[in-house]
Amino acid sequence: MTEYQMKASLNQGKVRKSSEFLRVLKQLSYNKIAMFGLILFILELVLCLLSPVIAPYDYAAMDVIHMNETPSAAHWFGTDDLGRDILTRILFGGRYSITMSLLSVVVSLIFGVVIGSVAGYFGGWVDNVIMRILDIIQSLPGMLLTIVVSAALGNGYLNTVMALSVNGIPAQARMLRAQMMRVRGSEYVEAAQSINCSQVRIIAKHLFPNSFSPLIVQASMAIANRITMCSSLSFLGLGVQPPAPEWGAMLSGARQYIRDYPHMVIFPGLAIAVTVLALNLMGDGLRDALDPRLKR
Amino acid sequence: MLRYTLRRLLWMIPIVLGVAILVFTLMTFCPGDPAQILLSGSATDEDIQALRDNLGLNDPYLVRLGNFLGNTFLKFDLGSSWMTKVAIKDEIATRLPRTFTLGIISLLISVAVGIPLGIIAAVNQGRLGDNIATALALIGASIPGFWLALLLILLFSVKLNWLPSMGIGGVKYYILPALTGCTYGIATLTRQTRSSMLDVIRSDYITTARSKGVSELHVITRHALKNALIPIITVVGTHFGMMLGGQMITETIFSIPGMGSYIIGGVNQRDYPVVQIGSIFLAIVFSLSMLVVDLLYAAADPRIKARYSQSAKRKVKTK
Amino acid sequence: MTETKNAPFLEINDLKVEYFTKESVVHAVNGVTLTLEKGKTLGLVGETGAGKTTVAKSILRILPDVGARIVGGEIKLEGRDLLKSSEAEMRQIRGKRISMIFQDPMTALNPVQRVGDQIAEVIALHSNESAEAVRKRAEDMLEMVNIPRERYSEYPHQFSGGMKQRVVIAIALACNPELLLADEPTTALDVTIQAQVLRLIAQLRDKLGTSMMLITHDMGVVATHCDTVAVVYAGSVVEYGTKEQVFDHPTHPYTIGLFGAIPNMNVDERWLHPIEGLPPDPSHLPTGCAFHPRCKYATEACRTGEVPTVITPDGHQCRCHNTDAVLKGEGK
Amino acid sequence: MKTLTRRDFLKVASIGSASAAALLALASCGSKGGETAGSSAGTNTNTGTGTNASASTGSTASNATVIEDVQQAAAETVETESDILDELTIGMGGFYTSLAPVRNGNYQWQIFVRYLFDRVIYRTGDRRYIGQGAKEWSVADDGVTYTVELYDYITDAEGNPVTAEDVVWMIEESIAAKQKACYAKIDTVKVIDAKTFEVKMKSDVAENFEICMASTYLVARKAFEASADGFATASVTTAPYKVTEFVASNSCAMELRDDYWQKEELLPPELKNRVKKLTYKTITEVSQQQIALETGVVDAFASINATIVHSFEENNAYQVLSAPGAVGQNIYCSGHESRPIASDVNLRRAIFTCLDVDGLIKGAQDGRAEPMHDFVPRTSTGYVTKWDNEDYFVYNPEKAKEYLKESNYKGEALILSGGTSVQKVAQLIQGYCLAVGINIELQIEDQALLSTHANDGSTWDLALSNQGNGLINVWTNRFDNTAYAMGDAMSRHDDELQELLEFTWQVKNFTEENIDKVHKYIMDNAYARGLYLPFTITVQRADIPLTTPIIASSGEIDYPASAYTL
Repeated sequence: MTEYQMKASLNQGKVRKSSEFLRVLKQLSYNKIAMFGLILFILELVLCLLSPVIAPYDYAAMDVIHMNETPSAAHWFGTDDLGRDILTRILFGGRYSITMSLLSVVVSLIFGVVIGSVAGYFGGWVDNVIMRILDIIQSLPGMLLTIVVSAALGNGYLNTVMALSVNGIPAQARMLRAQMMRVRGSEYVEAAQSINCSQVRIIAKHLFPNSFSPLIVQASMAIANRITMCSSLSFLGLGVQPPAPEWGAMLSGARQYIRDYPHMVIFPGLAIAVTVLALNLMGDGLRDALDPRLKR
Repeated sequence: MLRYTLRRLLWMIPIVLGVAILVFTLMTFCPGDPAQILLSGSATDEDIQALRDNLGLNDPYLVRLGNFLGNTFLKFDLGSSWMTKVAIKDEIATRLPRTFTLGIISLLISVAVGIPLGIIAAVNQGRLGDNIATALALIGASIPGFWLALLLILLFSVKLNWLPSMGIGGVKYYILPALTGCTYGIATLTRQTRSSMLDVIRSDYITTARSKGVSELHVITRHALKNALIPIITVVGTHFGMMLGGQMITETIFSIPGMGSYIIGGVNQRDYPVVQIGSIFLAIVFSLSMLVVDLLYAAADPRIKARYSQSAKRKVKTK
Repeated sequence: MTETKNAPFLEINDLKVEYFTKESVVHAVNGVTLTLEKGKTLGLVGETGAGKTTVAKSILRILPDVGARIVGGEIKLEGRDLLKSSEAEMRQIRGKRISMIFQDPMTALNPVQRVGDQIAEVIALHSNESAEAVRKRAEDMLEMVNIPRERYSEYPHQFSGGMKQRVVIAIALACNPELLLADEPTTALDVTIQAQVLRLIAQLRDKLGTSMMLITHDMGVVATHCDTVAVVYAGSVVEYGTKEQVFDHPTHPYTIGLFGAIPNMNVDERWLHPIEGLPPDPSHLPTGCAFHPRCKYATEACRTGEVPTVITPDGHQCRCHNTDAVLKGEGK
Repeated sequence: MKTLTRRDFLKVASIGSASAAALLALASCGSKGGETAGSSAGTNTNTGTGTNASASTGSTASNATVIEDVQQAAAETVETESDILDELTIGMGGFYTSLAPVRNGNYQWQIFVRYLFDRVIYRTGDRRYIGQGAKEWSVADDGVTYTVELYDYITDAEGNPVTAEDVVWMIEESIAAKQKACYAKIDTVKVIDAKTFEVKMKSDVAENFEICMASTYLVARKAFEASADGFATASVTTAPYKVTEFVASNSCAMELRDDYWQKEELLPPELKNRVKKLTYKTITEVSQQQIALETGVVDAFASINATIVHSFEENNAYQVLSAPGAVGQNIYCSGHESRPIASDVNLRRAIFTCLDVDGLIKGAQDGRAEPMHDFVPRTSTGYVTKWDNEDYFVYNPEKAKEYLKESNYKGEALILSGGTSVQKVAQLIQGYCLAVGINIELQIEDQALLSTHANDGSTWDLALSNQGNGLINVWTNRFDNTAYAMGDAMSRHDDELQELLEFTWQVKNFTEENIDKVHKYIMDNAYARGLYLPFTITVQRADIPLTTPIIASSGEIDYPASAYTL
């Protein structure tokens, strides 16, 4: 950033109290690709939420006569091995996959923030104990931990959400702790302490807002990763059980037909890929928007 | 440096112990009675109770934990799988190399493709090269591994019949599984290289280098890349960890008898020793690779090497 | 291209440089014309963001390629226009015939490369001596800048700010360049070290006969070290002449304002006289003379049209419509 | 939002279209594969068996042969002359992490084991017990003491003799391992002399002795104790084959040995060995099973997954051989007093008669199964052949509705429990029951979770499970109310049935007439019913010159024992 660019942007950003959120949105709007991702994701979310209304068939309605049909006018995406309409199942499936990923990211965010801020703020032996526990959790390959926890908790929607979130907690906690340590040392926190704000106020008012933007970026990237992991769990027969139309379960159920009825495998895979692509585009855009240095 | 490495190795012992206890506890929570699964339904109650005593499942939790830790860490008796009666250490001796080689091969492919792609994207930022590289990276990151595996098998082994689609054997057998594993790796590495290179290219010492008359190629390779290495190594490290985990799906699809399918089989059949010992070994391999990553940090950045060797107290991980 | 005998050592004619950002175009340099004799030192003075650094970087053609473009003018080194030279030719010149010292020593050195190697690199590039000879010359340079030669293989983070700047100087002067561009070499250092570094630069300049362009916003530095002075405002030279001419007869209202802003030791004044207003936004430069919004002597003519360069009575150049009004009275 | 300048629009379009194009390209190569898969047979390049006949699309003459009746096929195999095949690679779904003989329950019935270890008695495909290690055996008049006389020249691959003392040691070893339920029924076993030993059973239940002897392997104790891992990886076999290469849970290559202890002429037809090199490869992934056949990685695939068989049927480069399997699909009603269905026979009858078995076969098994007439398949011992032409819960939705009216069913959801392998048929059953007004709620669990309450009738109303290998075995495991803490496998206490069972399963009363009484009792009370018997399907390349296939007890083809003409 040569002195010129800095001066230019200084004058340009009229000093008005635009809230952080608006600034991010404005910055995000510059990044066309991120907007493309955001729109795509919102479109998918809306389609999935409206699925009961717009879906042509009932996702569990079996039709033994029309089994394994390739895409046709009646069934745009064709039917699966029990004659159920794949398009409907993908729409309903979205509700499972996307909501489970979002929920699991929120859960790991909450746990991560709590653990991170406790470790970050109090420091000392509390910090060390927590850090060593996080080391232990993180020294197991992510997928393995999720599988064992999912097996321990059992199958089903909420259990799978918990299993998915366990994996993200150490990373979020560590991220927040690093932010807390950095922010805690900075001047304006000392300034706040000097005018004797209460500790809680300091945490809420100063530590959180500044630690929040990297967390948001990491969380948005994590959603994409969670969708893939959620599908992998169903692929291994854990997580959500049939007849629930979760994308991973559909993919794993149809993989034996890949040679003869590939349409059953292609569409769920595409659904996962498109959603994760949209989330990645959005995540990248968000990261650039939130990172002041990269402001163009 | 040696002292730091020794300290880190000593630190691994409590961590591996922690992993053992964590997995042991998780497995005890798993619903399903191993004895019943073993006898697979054709046995009466007292058969099942007899087997439970035989396996020590009826002892209280703490006793069993004590025995398990005692056997594993003191007597180094890794025991044998309940289902197959085969000694776990033999099983791991044959399976770990396969998983490890597969992990290393896809890691190397990710590095060999990901980093150059990232550099190309960073060097011509905003131009065509950048768009193509970013698009490739995004696609790689969004395709689910197992879906890609199925499509690759269809393309390469069924239609073109170039590569075997399953099993183990010479190098030919590792190509498709490695390709499946590394698409995500290439994607994350490209994006990480691009962003850290962009940060570095704008810094002052790059302008100093240019003012010395250094050619653009050398500015990138000698000055920019060496400084951008740290965040890249972090991604390579965490990616290798994910690789070990991600193998489970690849191994199931390509029927490669590696650690992944062994542990998943163990979890499904509630074969406690297999899961516990398998996890410990994976945790050890994982922690060792993390240590290698940290040592790579020191090799790449003298400032970190200085902090390792002077700091007497534990190196506080503030990744 | 033969070098004509009597051409000045360095000649910059009507240089124009622009920066492109997403929303706007920044006119960093708007027609700078300067000359520098061999062995002499030119002081470039002006506020931050006036385009001083951009001029220096344009000479070496190391402007950051994202968004920066030289849109006009020529830079002749002994008659040869650097802007028309090929990249290969420029690489021969950078570090050998022209070199540069940067403002912030903390980030000017490559943190992961040994200090000695960073000096040796420029020597090796421009000479084909053996590795030992290159190393010995690099160690000599270290000693020349008063750093013990044993510290050759240490890393930048083991050096203080002042010592790092001395390494940068060693790098710049390693190949005995004909022209040294020093971009505010002491701004980032504390006062005690500043004097030391400046004295070192001056000694080496005199010893090696290097001509120098010293960029600074510190009038004291200009007074002690420069032969000629160019005052830069909003990307163009508003006053240019020898040190004595400009210091004794400041003609352009901006230069006078600059001198007014310096506390005068022997006058008991309660308030300094800062120049009102803010420097103009380089992406929306005012028409006519860029200083007119803040100029007490501004007349209608100043607001529009070209601003002529006038020769003041004592013979130095000044770019202002009503130089005589300024010289006569204090204006409104 | 800023108006899109042309340059930005191009940039977004290029990224968007590039990513979408790539995804579609990858996907299309998948689907392109689909259309032609049906007809094209991958030209396999290895083992030089020549290119296949040109891939004719959708040839009408289906090349699937159903091996009609196992009993009938066995009778035919008089001393048919046969040539020797030099090499055969067979794919299988199951995997073996070790070759150790003392293993869990279902190991002993796998065909693979016959090529490793000979046994005291061998059970043939049609459930006859013939002597393998045993020359002959007899039962004393107390009905529980058996004396077995072995051949006196049994040796293993390393030439160690295998005597009665080795066999008794192996029986005691198996009893101690507590892994095979049948051994719990042995009271005492002792050696009499070098080639005879005596076994005393706890009770004279038919077939118990034979099942134990059929899972006792001939192993020389000296060789077993010398091996470091108990024969897990390198085993000294007593069967005609020796293991040349074993990769745990991946593949096992075997070769015919020339120093096999038994004389050729004494080998019964079911134990002939006509393949020199035999390799078994494990392929668990169903799509890979299909690809392995197409790319020639395997010459045949034993008990292939039913869903991928049809693509081979229309392709005459392959031959599809199906034989009735050993394990039938059953549905049981809970007998626990907390469940209303336990005391409501009309509800049970309604459920059993509202199920269209042919629809289930079409939906769940792609048509590759046959309806059952009892809760054991017709291939198990003790099956009364006359049941085949009797009515057995004929599909009649109207009658089902009448039963429902008579029953005191008030519309509450009945829980149908089952493992992940039966989830397809469970969903079909749910559909049929709903058609007559019975609400079913599915409780599908993975194997581990299911096993914790499979025999606890209080946790489900209906349960899907599959049962096989012998009537007596099913009676003791499912209907004997002393078997589990809460009664029989459905937590039911039916003393009248218990008395009937304990009378019939004694060797002397194990007659067709008594068995039929048990069958009638269970059918009238609608405690349980058989649905369908899936076929065990083997797909092999058409150019394997198999003339008369021999079926092993697991329903798979015993390739070495089968006859070939080159």
